[in-house]
Amino acid sequence: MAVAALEQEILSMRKRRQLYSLIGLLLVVAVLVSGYSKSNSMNSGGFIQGLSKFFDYPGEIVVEAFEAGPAFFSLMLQFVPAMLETLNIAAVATLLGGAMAVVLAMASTRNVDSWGPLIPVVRRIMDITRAFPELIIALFLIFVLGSSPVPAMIAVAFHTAGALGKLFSEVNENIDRKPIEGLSACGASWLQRIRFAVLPQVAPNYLSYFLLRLEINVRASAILGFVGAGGIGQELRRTIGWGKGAGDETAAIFVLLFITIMAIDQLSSYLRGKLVGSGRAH
Amino acid sequence: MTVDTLETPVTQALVWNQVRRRAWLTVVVPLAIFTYLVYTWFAFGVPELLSRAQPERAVILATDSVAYKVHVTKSFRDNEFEVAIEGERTATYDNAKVPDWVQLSGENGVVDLGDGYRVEIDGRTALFTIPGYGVVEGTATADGVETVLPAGPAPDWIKIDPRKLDVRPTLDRRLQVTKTKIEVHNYFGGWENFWFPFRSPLYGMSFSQLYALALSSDRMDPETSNIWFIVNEFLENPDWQHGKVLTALFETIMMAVLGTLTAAFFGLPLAFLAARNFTPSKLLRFGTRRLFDFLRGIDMLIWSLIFIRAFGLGPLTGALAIAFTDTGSLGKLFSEALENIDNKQVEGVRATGANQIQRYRYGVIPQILPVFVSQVLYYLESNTRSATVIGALGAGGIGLLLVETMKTSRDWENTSYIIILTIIVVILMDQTSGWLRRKLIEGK
Amino acid sequence: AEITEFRIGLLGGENASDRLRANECLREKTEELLGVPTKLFAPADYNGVIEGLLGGNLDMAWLGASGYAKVFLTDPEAVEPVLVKVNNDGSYGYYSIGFARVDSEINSLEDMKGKTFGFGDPNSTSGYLIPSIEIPKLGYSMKPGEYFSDVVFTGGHEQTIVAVFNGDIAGGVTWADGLGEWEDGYNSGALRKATDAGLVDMTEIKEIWRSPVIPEGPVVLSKKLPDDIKAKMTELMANLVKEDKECGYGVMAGEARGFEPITHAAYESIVAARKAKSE
Amino acid sequence: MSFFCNGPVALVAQHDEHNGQGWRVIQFQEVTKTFGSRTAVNKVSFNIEKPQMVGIIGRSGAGKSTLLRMINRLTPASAGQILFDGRDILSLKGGMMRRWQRDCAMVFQQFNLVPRLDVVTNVMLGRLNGHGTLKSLFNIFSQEDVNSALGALDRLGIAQEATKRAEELSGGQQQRVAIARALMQDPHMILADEPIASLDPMNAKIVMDALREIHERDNKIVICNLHTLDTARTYCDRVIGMRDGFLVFDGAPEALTTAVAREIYGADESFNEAATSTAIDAGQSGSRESAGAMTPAAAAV
Amino acid sequence: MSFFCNGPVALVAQHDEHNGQGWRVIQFQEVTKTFGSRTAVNKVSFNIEKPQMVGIIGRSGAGKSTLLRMINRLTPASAGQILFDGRDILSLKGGMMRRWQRDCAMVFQQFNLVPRLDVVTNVMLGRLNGHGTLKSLFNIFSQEDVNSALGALDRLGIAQEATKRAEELSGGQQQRVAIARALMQDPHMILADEPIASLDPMNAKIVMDALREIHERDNKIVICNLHTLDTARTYCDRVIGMRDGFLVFDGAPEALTTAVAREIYGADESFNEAATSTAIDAGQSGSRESAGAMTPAAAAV
Ligand SMILES: Nc1ncnc2c1ncn2[C@@H]1O[C@H](COP(=O)(O)OP(=O)(O)OP(=O)(O)O)[C@@H](O)[C@H]1O
Ligand SMILES: Nc1ncnc2c1ncn2[C@@H]1O[C@H](COP(=O)(O)OP(=O)(O)OP(=O)(O)O)[C@@H](O)[C@H]1O
Ligand SMILES: [Mg+2]
Ligand SMILES: [Mg+2]
Ligand SMILES: O=P([O-])([O-])[O-]
Repeated sequence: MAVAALEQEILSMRKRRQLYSLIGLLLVVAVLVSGYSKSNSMNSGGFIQGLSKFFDYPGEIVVEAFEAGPAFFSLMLQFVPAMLETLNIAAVATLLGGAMAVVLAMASTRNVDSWGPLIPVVRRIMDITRAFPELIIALFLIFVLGSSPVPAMIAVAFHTAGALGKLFSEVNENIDRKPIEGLSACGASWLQRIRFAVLPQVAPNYLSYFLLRLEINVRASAILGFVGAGGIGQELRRTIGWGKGAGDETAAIFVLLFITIMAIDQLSSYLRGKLVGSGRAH
Repeated sequence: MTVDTLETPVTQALVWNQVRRRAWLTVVVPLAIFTYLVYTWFAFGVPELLSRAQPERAVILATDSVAYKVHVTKSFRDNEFEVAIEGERTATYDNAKVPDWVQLSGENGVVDLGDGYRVEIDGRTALFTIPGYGVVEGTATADGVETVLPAGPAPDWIKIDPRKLDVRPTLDRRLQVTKTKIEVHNYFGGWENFWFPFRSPLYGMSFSQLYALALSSDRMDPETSNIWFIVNEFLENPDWQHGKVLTALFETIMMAVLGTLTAAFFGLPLAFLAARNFTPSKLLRFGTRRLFDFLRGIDMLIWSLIFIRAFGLGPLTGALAIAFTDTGSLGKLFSEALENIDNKQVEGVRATGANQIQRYRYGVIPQILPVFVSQVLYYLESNTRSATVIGALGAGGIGLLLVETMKTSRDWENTSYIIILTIIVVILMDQTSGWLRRKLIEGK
Repeated sequence: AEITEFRIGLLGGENASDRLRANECLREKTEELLGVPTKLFAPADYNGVIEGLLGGNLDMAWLGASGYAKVFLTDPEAVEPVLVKVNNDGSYGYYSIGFARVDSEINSLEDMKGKTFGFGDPNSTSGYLIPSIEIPKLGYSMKPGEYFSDVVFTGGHEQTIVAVFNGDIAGGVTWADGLGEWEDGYNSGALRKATDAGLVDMTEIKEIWRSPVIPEGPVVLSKKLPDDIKAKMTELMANLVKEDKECGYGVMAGEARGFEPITHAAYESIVAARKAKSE
Repeated sequence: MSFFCNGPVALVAQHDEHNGQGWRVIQFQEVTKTFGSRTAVNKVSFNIEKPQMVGIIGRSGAGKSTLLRMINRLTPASAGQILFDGRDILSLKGGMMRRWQRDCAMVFQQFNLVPRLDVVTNVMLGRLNGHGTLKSLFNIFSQEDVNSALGALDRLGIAQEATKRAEELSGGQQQRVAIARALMQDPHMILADEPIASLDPMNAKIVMDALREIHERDNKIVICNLHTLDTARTYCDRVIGMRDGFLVFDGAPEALTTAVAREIYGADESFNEAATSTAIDAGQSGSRESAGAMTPAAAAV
Repeated sequence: MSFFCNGPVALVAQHDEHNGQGWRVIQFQEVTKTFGSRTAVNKVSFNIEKPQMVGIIGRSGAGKSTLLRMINRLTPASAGQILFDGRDILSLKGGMMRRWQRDCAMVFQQFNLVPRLDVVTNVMLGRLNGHGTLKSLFNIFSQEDVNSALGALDRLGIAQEATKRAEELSGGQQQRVAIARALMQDPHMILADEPIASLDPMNAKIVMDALREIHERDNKIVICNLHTLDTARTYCDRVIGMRDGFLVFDGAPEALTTAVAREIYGADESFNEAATSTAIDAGQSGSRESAGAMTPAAAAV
């Protein structure tokens, strides 16, 4: 029997694998150690010295917020319109980007019978749209369209299309083809198969990615405010920039932003639970 | 056809209602979304924005990013001519060696813009010959500009103002006259001076020449070998600053790699604390989850702004900001993955009499490893992008370079250069992480 | 006390790599003088340098007046002002300039009623602090919706200029030395830079307001530095133009007579103004 | 063994159109399917001339599924023809092909329902082929569709489950939903690919009874891949045996002796149906003394 | 029916230690498991006094899996005792309990392998109990472990697949890997929870043969949940029937008549094993004329 030979093969394979794992581990450690020491020396401050000052700035904000007392809540209220604007930017961008992403995903997955020649083309398109940081597009559009929420929205939507498109197509990759076959066998057309065999399967995952993206996009939209796209980010830039004296406002914005993200997060897991959870009877 | 059982009987009407309600929902949800979009269309003032949009800026920007212009300037302050690429001090031609489409003789000069377009500068007067239209004459006076046009209505590519004359008959030819100077712009395609600075001895050499030079033992600079000399000249190019750009790019990648790895390193153990099936204590779980929310909820950028006070400026700040935020994101993802593991495998290992740690090692880790690796790699790619953003607004790196070239609108080709590099790096990171993912998860 | 390195912060507003290049000579001189490694840091906005100084992560910087006030107000023990830039004509000041589009038929603040007004960076003296104090003195409230329909921050001098030029906002403020011709964007300042970059056409905008003269910001040193280092650096900076004209041009972003000593007293009024704003 | 042919069986004379009862003939002519170098179905020819219930048996990989999938056009054939009513259904394209798919309903081993949709919608999906795309995209079905779907479900005894999600049902119920969907298509024939392989004995019986009932009442062809011989024997009018892609047996269920079965399954003498799931003779497993499968004896506690 | 008891069966006199051949007795004493208000296993008592191959049958939900899982301590019992060698294994804790788990290897319906690990590692996992934590953390196994794992795989005829990932194997192969893992534990007994329910007939036979062979050669107890009666009849020395948590039958396979089976499965007269997968009497399905399951007849092509 060739078992003896097999044994040798297995032993050497295991050794090799252990060696690879060791090398991989050492590599990661090396990257971490050298990277941190390099960036520590490139920074104007150091990590060790910095730790003692870690709470200086947060402390400053907290103290001011505390001193503001009950007025803090009215400060928060005062920023609600800006927060809503940011939310709107994020929501519209996610909706538009998400819709694009669905189209892109359906056109680029073999598993849902996308048209073959189109697949690599659409995939490259997604790679490129995904690679563009929102900031670049936003700055460019602000240059052309002027300061307003719209450039931020387009920028975020553009990026979202690529990012979600990729995730969606990965979801498509993993669906059960049986229902598709079932519908093919009934003589359903491609669109009908997508609608009834693919969408119901992917909807919970799509929705959960969508909501996850919404959360990311709220933050992205807030940040684009820093470069002139309006919303809460613009306010935040002002208050952070002003520093002492505006710490209570900064804190109010942080809290508002945090609450919003939390709310979206909770909503997202609630909706996901509702969509995926109830189907788990067996 | 009602079938009677103890449960509420399913009747035709009931089913029909349910089907109709579902159909109604499928119609109403898209409609609601559409209505919302229409609302925001007006709330954001899109129509007004579109009316104010300046598409020509996009055109300028697009052409400028693939073209460069040479300024021929006559300044009346010192009555001197200056020929410079993009009007930059570092790329000024020696007045004895100006390009052959410029002829200078003391006070006067002739600029041949090709296809019959010509500008003659005579003292304080510029004569612009435009084929098919005639000659536009602009004279700088003590308090403005005097313009003489051919008869007939002025075309819209001529802007006449008592203080300034601006003539741009084609996109790539332009004359401006003010009381202080006469300036002619001649546009050319490509990225001028990309490889070597204007004054470098290597300027204008072809690749084969460079190759030969690199191998030759005649040293351009007695101090270093030719190879190094060439590399150095390239990196030190003052217009394109390749060296600075590459360093910045490296900083950005370093931020992303360090931040992501650190986040993964802390996120994984914390995830166990947040997973229902691993941590029975509700309080601990709740605490860990809220910690994740907190870390994630405050954006990376804000973390980096907060960290500047403690750690100063530089990539460390960026890396820590990424690490903080993504400990939250990855921790949350991992804990979800942990909650979704297939218990069969754990049970199989458990039934052999394995202890807790062994069960984790063989029943749990192999299951979440793919999620772990793929999420970490995914975040690595996404953080490369984020690092440009937080860099732009705080931590440095390629993002800072980008925003500053963009903000000062100095040269769109520099901006495009940085954008292209950034995108190439992000795509490379994306492909590498995809490759690694496939290799680590499917391969072996 | 000994130091192991010396860190210089460069204020935002210009291309980072240009700033680094222009200050490279200063870095070399410092390294030579102090005998320790010297690094330059060029963050994106005013706040980066300010935070660096506050955290003790920068040793020297050249601040704007309002920026200095912020550092002082946050932590009076962080830095001390030592020098100020003096122009060729002996003055050390510049102006905040309000401007609007020619075709908007706005000729003064009087015509801005019900229109949008734009500031630049909140830490800018000319782009925010001074106009936000001086303009209300003339009777035009700076509260959004009271006199102006809205008051926004564009983020920086360039953005203000572009926003006004594009018509996104009706008017805004930026800085200039007020010398030379309007058509050139004056001799120096943000308008000049924007003109040189081809961002705006000065003939399409016009000046509608000008502030009283604003003092140049100080060169500051961290108070934690040993006295001998402070003395050495002050001397180096003070003699920069004399000893190396080219380097001085780069560090001071143009021609100037040089740096001259100054103390905190010169900025009392700005500090007070900023403090009043914070309340 | 004379009744085995290792190549294609001889072609039966072709009938021209319908037979007496308005029935159409379906003819397989050297139908072949190759996957790369592997021939899954090898020149299979046979006819079905009256509404029979046909069972196809054969070991795993024999080509049973592939054959059925070729009929429904889920898998393209490599060579050969399948004539229905004289028309080659393998050359149909686009809408015509989908029309044909509607006409030969398929029932799968894994049911292939859409698990997250409710039962009645799943059944109504059988009508998609007749619907406009836009209408179906918005999930709009007519009341008539709902009624016939409920009718089909009722016929299979699961109308009560109509509003549940398909995934909430047991395997047997799901398979009945799949059959209801097939009925909804109002097909000429029903193809069932191991319809009971994932079911427990009780449910398997219910499902097979349902298929038989449809065959008998509606007079439809039912072609059924089976992996248990006795099921084929019990329910089918005709059994086709496949081995390595070839049709190796075609005859009445009575002709399916143990020896024949061994031949079809390519098993040697030690192969014992009884040991697993079929029932021909008393099982003698390895060294065991007596399994007594056939001889009920008194049980003692 | 005298041989049915709807409560616990009477306790058999307890043997003190090993029996003649050094064999140890295993005793179930009123073993009970409740999930909330549902009693999955209800006061089950029986003894195994010699290395038997025991089959447990009963319909879905009867409590078969729960019983097995209690033995292996995967599910904690609610009441009762299981004595092995006189020691109550239900009260073992920590290392002792894990030691016991190693001694009674478990084989699952879904194999419960670690799909992403290679086959040989999966098998070696059976040795985890003997290993130091640190060593196993770094996936370090000795050459001897590799050797015995290969031996076990070879015995089950799948040594060739040793380097593949478990997920790449077919169901039957995976189940054999699971059995090899069980062998690797060198257990006193093997518990198999529907080991062939996800397998096709051929693979099912291979797996059952392997279990039988282990039982016979190594003289180990094998307790096997089964859902097909004839498998139990063919392979087991003793069959235990469960219904609704109660032990309702315990006897030789010969005692398992159709009537008994009906009683265990709670099925009425219309329940017909032959139609699906077992083999007691000739199946008469609904309206069909004759299935001829028991009467092999000449086949015609
Ligand atoms: N898509 C495919 N690609 C490659 N080979 C295939 C494919 N589908 C089937 N085959 C091969 O064709 C042969 C016949 O497969 P088929 O599924 O028709 O067998 P079967 O009789 O239905 O077996 P089972 O009982 O396992 O379902 C097998 O050898 C199989 O490996
Ligand atoms: N973890 C659990 N929680 C609650 N109820 C359970 C649990 N596990 C089993 N049960 C219930 O206990 C009863 C017995 O289940 P068990 O799995 O032992 O049955 P079984 O005979 O193995 O059935 P099957 O053939 O379906 O595997 C069932 O009613 C089941 O619903
Ligand atoms: Mg098949
Ligand atoms: Mg079970
Ligand atoms: O502080 P400023 O230099 O922007 O006036």
